Amino acid sequence: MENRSSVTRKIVITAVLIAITIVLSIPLNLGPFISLGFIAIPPMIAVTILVVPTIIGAVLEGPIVGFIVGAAFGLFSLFLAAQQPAGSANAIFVDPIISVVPRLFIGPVAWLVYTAMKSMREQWRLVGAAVAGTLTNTILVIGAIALRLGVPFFVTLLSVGINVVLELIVASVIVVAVVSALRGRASGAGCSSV
Amino acid sequence: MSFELSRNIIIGQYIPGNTFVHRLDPRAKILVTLFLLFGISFTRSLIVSFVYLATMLVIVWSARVPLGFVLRPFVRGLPLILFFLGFSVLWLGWQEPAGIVFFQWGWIRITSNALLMAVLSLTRLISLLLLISLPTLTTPITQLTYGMESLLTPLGYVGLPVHDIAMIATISLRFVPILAEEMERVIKAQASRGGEIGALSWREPMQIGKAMLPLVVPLFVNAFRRAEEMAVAMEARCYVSGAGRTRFVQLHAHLIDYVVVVGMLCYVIAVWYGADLAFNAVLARFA
Amino acid sequence: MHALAGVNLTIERGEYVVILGHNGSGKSTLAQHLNTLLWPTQGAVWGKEWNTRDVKRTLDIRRTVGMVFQHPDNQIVATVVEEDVAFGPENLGIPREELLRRVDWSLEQVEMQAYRTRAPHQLSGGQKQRICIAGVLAMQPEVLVLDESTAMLDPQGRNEVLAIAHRLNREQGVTVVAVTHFMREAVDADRLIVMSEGRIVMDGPPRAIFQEREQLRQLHLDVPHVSALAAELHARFPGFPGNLLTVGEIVKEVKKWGAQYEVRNTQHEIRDTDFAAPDATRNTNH
Amino acid sequence: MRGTPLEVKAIEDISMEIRRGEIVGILGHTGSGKSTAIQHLNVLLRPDEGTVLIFGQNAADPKLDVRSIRRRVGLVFQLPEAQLFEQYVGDDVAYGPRKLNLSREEVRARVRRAMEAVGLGFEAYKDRPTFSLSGGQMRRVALAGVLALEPEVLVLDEPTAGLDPQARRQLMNHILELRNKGVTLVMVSHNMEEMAEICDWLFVLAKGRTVMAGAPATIFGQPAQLRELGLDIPDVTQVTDELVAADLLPATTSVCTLPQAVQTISTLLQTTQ
Repeated sequence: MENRSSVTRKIVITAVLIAITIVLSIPLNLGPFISLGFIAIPPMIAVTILVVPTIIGAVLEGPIVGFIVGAAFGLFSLFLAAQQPAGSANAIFVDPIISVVPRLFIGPVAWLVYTAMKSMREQWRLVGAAVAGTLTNTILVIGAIALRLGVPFFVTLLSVGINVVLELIVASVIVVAVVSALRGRASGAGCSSV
Repeated sequence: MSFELSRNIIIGQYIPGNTFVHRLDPRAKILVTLFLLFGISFTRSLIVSFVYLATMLVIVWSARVPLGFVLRPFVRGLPLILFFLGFSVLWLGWQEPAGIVFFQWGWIRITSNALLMAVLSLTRLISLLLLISLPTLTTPITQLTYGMESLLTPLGYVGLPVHDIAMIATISLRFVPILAEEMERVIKAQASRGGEIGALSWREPMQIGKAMLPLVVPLFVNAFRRAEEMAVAMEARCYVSGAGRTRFVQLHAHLIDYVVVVGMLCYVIAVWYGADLAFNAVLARFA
Repeated sequence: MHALAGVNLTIERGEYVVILGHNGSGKSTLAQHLNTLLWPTQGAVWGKEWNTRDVKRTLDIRRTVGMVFQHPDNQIVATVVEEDVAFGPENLGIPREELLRRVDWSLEQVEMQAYRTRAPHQLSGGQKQRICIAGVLAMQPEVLVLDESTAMLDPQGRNEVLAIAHRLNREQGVTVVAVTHFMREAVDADRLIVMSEGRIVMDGPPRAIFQEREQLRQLHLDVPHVSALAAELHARFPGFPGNLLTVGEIVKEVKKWGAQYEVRNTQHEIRDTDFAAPDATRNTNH
Repeated sequence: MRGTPLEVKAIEDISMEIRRGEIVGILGHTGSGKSTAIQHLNVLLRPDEGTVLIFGQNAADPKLDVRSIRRRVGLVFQLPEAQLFEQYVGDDVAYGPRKLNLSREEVRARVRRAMEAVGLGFEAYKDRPTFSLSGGQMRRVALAGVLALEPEVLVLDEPTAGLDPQARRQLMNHILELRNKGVTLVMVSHNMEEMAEICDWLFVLAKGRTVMAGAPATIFGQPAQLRELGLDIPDVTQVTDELVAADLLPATTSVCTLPQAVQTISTLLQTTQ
């Protein structure tokens, strides 16, 4: 009975993931939620999940969708850096080498890891993709800052600090929950904890 | 805590105006932006980067965009930028003690080369900031997407799905206000169920993921449901990816647009090769 | 499990058909077969002389049978009203001059010319749904399928959309197939089809079908209040016709009775005895 | 938004009083300020001007314990199924109670009561994956999620929108049962016939103002005014309205439900025979 071109679907899903990326960075200023996708709790916690739509795109729809969403994410953070009120943006990101180029790799890397872990349990594959995608973003952005501003790699890494670990955890939790919800089935316990 | 989110989300921050820059064809703006982006990003000459900064200031002035407004994000980001650049100066000075040494204390060494690098980075950042904010300040975002589609058209002949990319851009812009409203509703609904989203403490960092789930999961689930429906609706309206579509919107380039594009291309090339030469010539004459 | 089984249906040119049924009754599945969004596993669907299985004819069928869905927000593609109306004909490769003409014409048909440069998210639900209809009209279809297009609208929006559908049916000769679960929308239709569990269980003019109250009740469907009122009155006064559909018909019939028996003379009596004054005080029952 | 040119005054002058144990209906077409008004009832919004008193407490008071108010006044948004997020039905319903620091047993008991109140068997549904349910079932889960807070007042925005008649009736029955348990109900709906049938008191809003208030009989006794406000008048009211206009019925006639209409017109027809 099905008669649906998968290309149209892919186009719309890509568009929606880009829209989510944008919505996640609309300034909210509700307590620690600087925006829905960026939590900052003084003195030292700052966690962003803007990579999540890119990772989910790559996992569900493949590397090309992941690449496009990542590219749009990069372009958006490029423009956001020059705009105000820019919630989570940072003026350093007006340099496309820092803001756009690293983001192109998130989707493909996440997809590669997800595909490579084929034999493992679905949940671990998702965690793997989330970790790989998030790390790709962090490492490449820090690398680009080193390249463009001459800041040594470890200094930036130190300034990002514990947040890298937090971001990995948060991204994994959200990717697993969202993908299971989208597939209409639950992952994990198999029953509620009530 | 109360919730008053912006209902009219505006992407890009177009300031209507009627200057020469505003009136330019979006394609011309995109091309010029790309030329300048290339020039500013890849120069390693301090002189050239100053020339570009001056160029950008002239363009911003001619677009009647208040400079203070454009520079505000930079001012806010300045502490971090200075922090980074400070480190980079120390690092360079320690690594390669070239140039004149201005100051030395133990291993801390500030050299002229390192300082020049820092100044170059700073100028480049300011120029890029001005450059990146200009198109969105002087052009409605939809015009930019039409411009992008039109410019990419030639790449369609080598297999790039130009129409699909344009479609993605349009639909994502269409979805932003819808999803923003949905986000607002979800936040309020969870608040009425006792979820207080302001109640996170830095002592429990592991709670962050859990606190985000009630807000983020519905956003994705609803967005995907909408996506599935829109895909069906598009096919019902005869959308076939890659098929020959006509376009309702048409852009009209004028002579002036061509002149600007060609002129700026020549300018970038000239600056690239000429600025240092000219500077040295002037220097030689005064020396 | 089959979503549809044993459905045999011919829709004539120029008809206004309402398909009624519960969620899961197969009514939307049936509608989506009409323009090849779905294909039958057995049997065939024909649009004009085209079998919907014939892939070469897919676009011909889809431009002939235009569909409007439930959520307007999920069908409007462009960020400007007029560009969205142009989306269908753009896909068909219509030359630009013709495109402009069609956009003007379609917006005029749904009375939305004044909003042509607006962004869709600034419009009301009813207005958005009218834009969706305009988007379909711009492909110049012969059939308009409204797949629960009024379900999410407020009464005002619903009336706007229905008025346009009826006008297109009447003035432009567009065949309308409206899928809905609002019984009231069936009142003005030429033909009413009731579906249950993937089958057509009733098919005929609304007046006849609303008579079958017992069968409708078994299907858990509501009879519109006007029809129910007529039937109730018919049960008490056998002379009162039980097959009335509209407010106007009932009023006319009651007036006829009134005129017959010179009601004016007895009016005083009615006022004093039979009508309790509305209970205007609060909390009397708690 | 405040102080910007985009600022819109959604509410001009609304005054209403909701009494314990009543079913209160709020009518008005889209943009009349209904949804904004009900968000004041559990302090999701606070008034810039005027006063909102909730259980006698002033909503503008910055020291107000907002969470306790939200616990006592449950607000169910339009299409609430769009707000589910947990993988299992039981966990989603338990989200609210868990925020209240209750014991495990108490959470469990509340989840059970809430699910059963909307006709979802606790054992049968608690371990179902949330996103595999049908739309109607998901709506009931969402309603249970608010009921699990055991609110004294339940505010519902278009609870039956988009449902088919059968599901609509089922859900309405579950909601009306709550009233017997002493819950005060505030309902926003476009369905005039439904509102006329179940409500004790109605408020009609237009352009951010309360323009009418009264028992359903009073409100539907003024069909001309309702029509002017662009509201959908029940068909049976239209019938009697036209009969009043034709001098067949007295001007004080007020009909808004089917049984009332049958009664009134039967009497009329009887007297003519």
